Amino acid sequence: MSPAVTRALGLYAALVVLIIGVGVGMGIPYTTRMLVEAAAYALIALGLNIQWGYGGLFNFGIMGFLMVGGACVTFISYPINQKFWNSDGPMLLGRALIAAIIGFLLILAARNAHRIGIKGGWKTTLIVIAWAISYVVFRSQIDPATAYIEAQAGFVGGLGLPVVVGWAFGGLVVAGIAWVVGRICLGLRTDYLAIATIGISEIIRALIKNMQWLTRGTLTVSPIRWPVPLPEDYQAKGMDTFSALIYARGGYFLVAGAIVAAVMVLLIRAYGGPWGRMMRAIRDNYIAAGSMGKNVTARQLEVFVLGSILIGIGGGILVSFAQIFDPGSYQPINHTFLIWVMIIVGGAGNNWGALFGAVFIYVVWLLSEPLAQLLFGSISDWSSHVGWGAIPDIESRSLQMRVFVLGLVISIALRYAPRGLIPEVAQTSR
Amino acid sequence: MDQLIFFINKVLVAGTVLGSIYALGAIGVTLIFGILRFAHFAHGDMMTMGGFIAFVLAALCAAAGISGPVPTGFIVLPVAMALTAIIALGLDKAFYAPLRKRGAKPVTLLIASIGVTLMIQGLIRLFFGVSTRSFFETEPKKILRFDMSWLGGSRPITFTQPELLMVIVTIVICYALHLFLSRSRLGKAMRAMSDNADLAQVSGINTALVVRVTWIIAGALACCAGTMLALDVSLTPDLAFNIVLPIFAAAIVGGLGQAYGAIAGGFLIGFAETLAVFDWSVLLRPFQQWLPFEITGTISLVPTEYKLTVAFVILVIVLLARPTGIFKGAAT
Amino acid sequence: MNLIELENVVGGYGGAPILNGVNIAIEPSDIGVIVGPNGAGKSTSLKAIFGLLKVTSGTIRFNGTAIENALPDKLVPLGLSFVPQEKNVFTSMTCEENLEMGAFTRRDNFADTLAMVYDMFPPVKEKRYQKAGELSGGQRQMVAMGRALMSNPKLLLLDEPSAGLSPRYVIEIFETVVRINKAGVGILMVEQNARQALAFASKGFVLANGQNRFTGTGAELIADPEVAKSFLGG
Amino acid sequence: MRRLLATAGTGRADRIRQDRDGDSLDAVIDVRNVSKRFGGLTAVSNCSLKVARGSVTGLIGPNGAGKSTLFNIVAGNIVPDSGQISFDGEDVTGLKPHELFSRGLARTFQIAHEFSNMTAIENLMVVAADQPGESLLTTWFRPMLVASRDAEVRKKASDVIDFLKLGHVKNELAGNLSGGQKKLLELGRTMMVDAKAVLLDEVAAGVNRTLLQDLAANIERMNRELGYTFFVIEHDMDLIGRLCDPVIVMAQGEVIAEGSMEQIRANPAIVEAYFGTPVEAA
Repeated sequence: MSPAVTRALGLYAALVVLIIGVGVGMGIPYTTRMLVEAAAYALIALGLNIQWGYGGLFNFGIMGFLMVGGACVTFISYPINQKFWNSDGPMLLGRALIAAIIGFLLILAARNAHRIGIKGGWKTTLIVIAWAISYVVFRSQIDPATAYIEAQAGFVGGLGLPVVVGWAFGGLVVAGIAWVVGRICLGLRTDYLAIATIGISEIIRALIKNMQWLTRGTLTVSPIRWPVPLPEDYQAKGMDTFSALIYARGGYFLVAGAIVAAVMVLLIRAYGGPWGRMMRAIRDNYIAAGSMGKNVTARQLEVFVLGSILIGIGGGILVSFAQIFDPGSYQPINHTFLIWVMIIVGGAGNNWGALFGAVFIYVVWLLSEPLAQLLFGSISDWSSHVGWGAIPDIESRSLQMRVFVLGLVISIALRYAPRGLIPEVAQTSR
Repeated sequence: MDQLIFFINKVLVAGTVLGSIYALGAIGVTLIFGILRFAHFAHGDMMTMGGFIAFVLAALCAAAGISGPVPTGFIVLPVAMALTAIIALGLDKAFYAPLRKRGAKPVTLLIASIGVTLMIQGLIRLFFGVSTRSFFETEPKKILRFDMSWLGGSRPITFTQPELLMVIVTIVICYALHLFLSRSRLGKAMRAMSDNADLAQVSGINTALVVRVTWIIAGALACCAGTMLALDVSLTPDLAFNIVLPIFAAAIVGGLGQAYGAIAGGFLIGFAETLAVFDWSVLLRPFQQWLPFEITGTISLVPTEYKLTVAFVILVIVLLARPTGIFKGAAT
Repeated sequence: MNLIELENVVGGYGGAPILNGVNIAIEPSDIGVIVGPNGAGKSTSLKAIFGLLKVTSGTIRFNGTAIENALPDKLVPLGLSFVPQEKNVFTSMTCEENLEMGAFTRRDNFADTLAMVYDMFPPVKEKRYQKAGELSGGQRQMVAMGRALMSNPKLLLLDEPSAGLSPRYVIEIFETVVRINKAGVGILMVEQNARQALAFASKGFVLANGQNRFTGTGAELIADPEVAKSFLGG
Repeated sequence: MRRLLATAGTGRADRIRQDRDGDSLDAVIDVRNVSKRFGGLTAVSNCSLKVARGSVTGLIGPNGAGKSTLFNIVAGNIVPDSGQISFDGEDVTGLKPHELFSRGLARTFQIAHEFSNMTAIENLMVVAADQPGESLLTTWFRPMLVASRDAEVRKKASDVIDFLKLGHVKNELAGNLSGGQKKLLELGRTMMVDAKAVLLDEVAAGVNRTLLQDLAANIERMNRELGYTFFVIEHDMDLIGRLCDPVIVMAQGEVIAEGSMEQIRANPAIVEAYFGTPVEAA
């Protein structure tokens, strides 16, 4: 076995030992909860690994895609809100949709104005006017519709379909958004793409937070169903709370774990085969790859969309597990940069590296909270013992320790293991 | 006439203040990009750190009983700017210079700046907790009112003293920067290196010195912008993290690497944001009879909660239409 | 004593060496011209002198002191100055600012040198407050050479100064080079217009495949039929 | 799929030779009145030339004559301001490099553009045309088809490796190869597809003497045995003399002469273009 493989196995063994340690220290229910969330983050990390590791595309908008994934699973799996369907809400929304389509066609016509002889400056002004008109028309339809829905039915409610359909739908919608974003922004240089994707993520956050009629925004939506029996269902069958928690969360982990395993198999086969070879060539030298017959822009778009699908599904799994969709709880640190740390520490471009980074960093991220409290508690005791008095509000301060630790981990990783703990190994052909 | 005063208060004053904060932030970003060719994401948090340093110094002054006609925030500003500049130099030496020495690509430096962002945010929250603080806990925020009755206006033009000082400070800094870049030896060397780094080296310019000066200016201006933002709104740990986007938008719109572009970009984005969320119904009411539609409630281009997206929409339009920005900075 | 002396210098950009033992030596008052087919290592030799690439073996001595692999900001104060072939002006800065950048290493008052450069390049004086990027190819070349003269060099290195210029400007640039040399500045120049450059060269070096092929005065090399043929091989 | 060294290949080369001797010169690449300006500088002005099928056509000229610009226009990396380019009879002006590649136009680069983090054999395999394994769906749903095609591509790649005598560095990372080996690898990439024409951009640059003979021998074998058409930019006049007939000379963005190497060397105007025009009475 090559040294790289033995090193990877050693790291994974250490990870298992760490998880067992957490199990002993913090109890099984806590650990199973951690594993489920770690599996969701693993999926998200694999998605980012496809975009950055395979394709060298700088996606800083992970938070936005996560929120869309979460909103979609809420919309699909939440029970049907009869008040909405019985009101004229659907009809109003229909008209708003038609207005949007008309506006879109208007813009499309303006963009092809050069066919009827309108060129250059005139054409751009025509496009701007088309955008303005369609925006005003759409706003004239959507504002009354949303006001009516919020007044009458609170919000659109869900479709009551199975949760797994919600995850898939989330992946699909995110793929659509990623396709549009990719078409616009993929020509940009890496650091411009980073800024553009952050911007898109902020727009998505603002939209979801304020579209009360669809997502109830800051009023949050709960409870959201699980794909597997809930702890309460087991308790109903007479199981004590402790084992009910383990069974329920264990069931959820099996589903999430199965998805991660399936995705790993597909990715390893794809990245190991001709497709992976082509993507590595494009990332290595896109000019040469272009001259060797690879349609670079199409391939980069493919990679961007594929990665976004996994991120969307991961977002859905997280929201379903938490059983609450709260747009306000999404922070760039926890939902964008944390995943970047996972990839950098794990090893960009290597599926096993990304998986390892995701689980390892998530365990560290979760553990840092109790550990920090422990640390601050002892310092505070020591300082009050010495007479300086306890450190004020340890509770919130120790939480912030994690943010500092995260930054420290990135800085150290870039200095001493820039290619990650399980770096991408050149595929020496068998 | 009242409508005009309303417009001045709500758009002219607010836009100028916001524009000056974005401009000072964008200058730092564009200088770092011009010299070191990477987008410095930690710039927002350097501003927040500067704001907190000024806050601590102001608290010390208040404790020592020092006060003056001007809010203490402004008195301690020069010292705070110097301290932040030193910290900026330290950050470069600790986190960015080692990577540059090993020939790291600009993208790696960008990721390193994320690490720095998180560390600064962690430290700020560690030392100052998460609560919101204000410079004006001890001293009142003077409001200046200009009576406009001689022009028939029933309402005065109002703006706060810090806002006035902010605009003055920004003008002074921009002029000082202009003199530095156009007259001084080091300033020209910075422009030269930003224009053509290889030729600068061949001309014998000491590139290490230019890099140090860049960090000093970027750090000082970041502190100034952060303090002013804190004086204008209030001091919270993620104070500047939310305006990283508008600052980058301003730098890119102005043309990356062009200091004058950053100033123009900052004010453009500042005014665009204020105009987008401005309530036009007040202005339109007198012309109600000529208007086809009937004015009910507020009419604003963009609902206030989408204010942040305005900067981004402008950024995307500029990136697609004219990636080199107004002043022909680095292209995509 | 030689102003500059390269002794079987070997070096390159890290891959296979491009210079395979180059020997060049000129006196303080010389105009040295390096010519040869493309890819012969002409420009590489200049860059080797100015510390822009790695010299793996051999020595470079300037006024007797060894300077191989020294960095430009150490060489300019010593009295060396270099005009690259491309991108040799700060396009966003005015002509005067370009010249001032040349004097960055000088602590003394350089007003007299500035005056000297202005009367050597009248068009540059006319457009001193105009951005260098807005000038024509020939005028840009003057700004580039003026910038290099601002550090009062003893030796001026020029990389294909006539490249891309119309014939009229080529003659003008070469006349300027002679004037600069008469003002006491040693010249080491790489040129494509081999015959025209050799016509006024006191020392000529023909390189091929990173090695010396012919050496002599400019006039000797022009007269030698072998030299002209070496450009077309065979 | 054509076996690399099978007789079928040689058959093609003989048939081509008759065309050349025949009257109608069948041009694979036909450039008509192409011009390109960068800012004030005219890099290529109203340039026209033809590359005959089965020939090894050389393109020479002093620095700044516009050779590389013309080359990049033919290869699709630069779009010309005016003029027309047709490839194998089809107008391809303005097409992107990957579209030209799928029509049979391969190219090498002046500075070797190898995929440095991939092994030598992978550098070849990635180039092979119509690989079902490059589509995700086929990779996942029809693994057998992908595996068999990949095996064929690997076989062809190792044949090319042996043809270029690079067997000893087959699994070495391309980034670690020597300058000359990288050049050979780039040449090898063009052999992975049935290219109708191969553009060679300064193939001898940075290659030592002995390896150069090897390179030239390979190009000759590819032309004679496999019928490849070459369009070569080169400064090394010995290599041009040995390989190319005809040779086209460019200066100041225009074609100033065409003919065999002997005719070119005998033409005083061209020697002057290279050595520099004498100073007119100033």
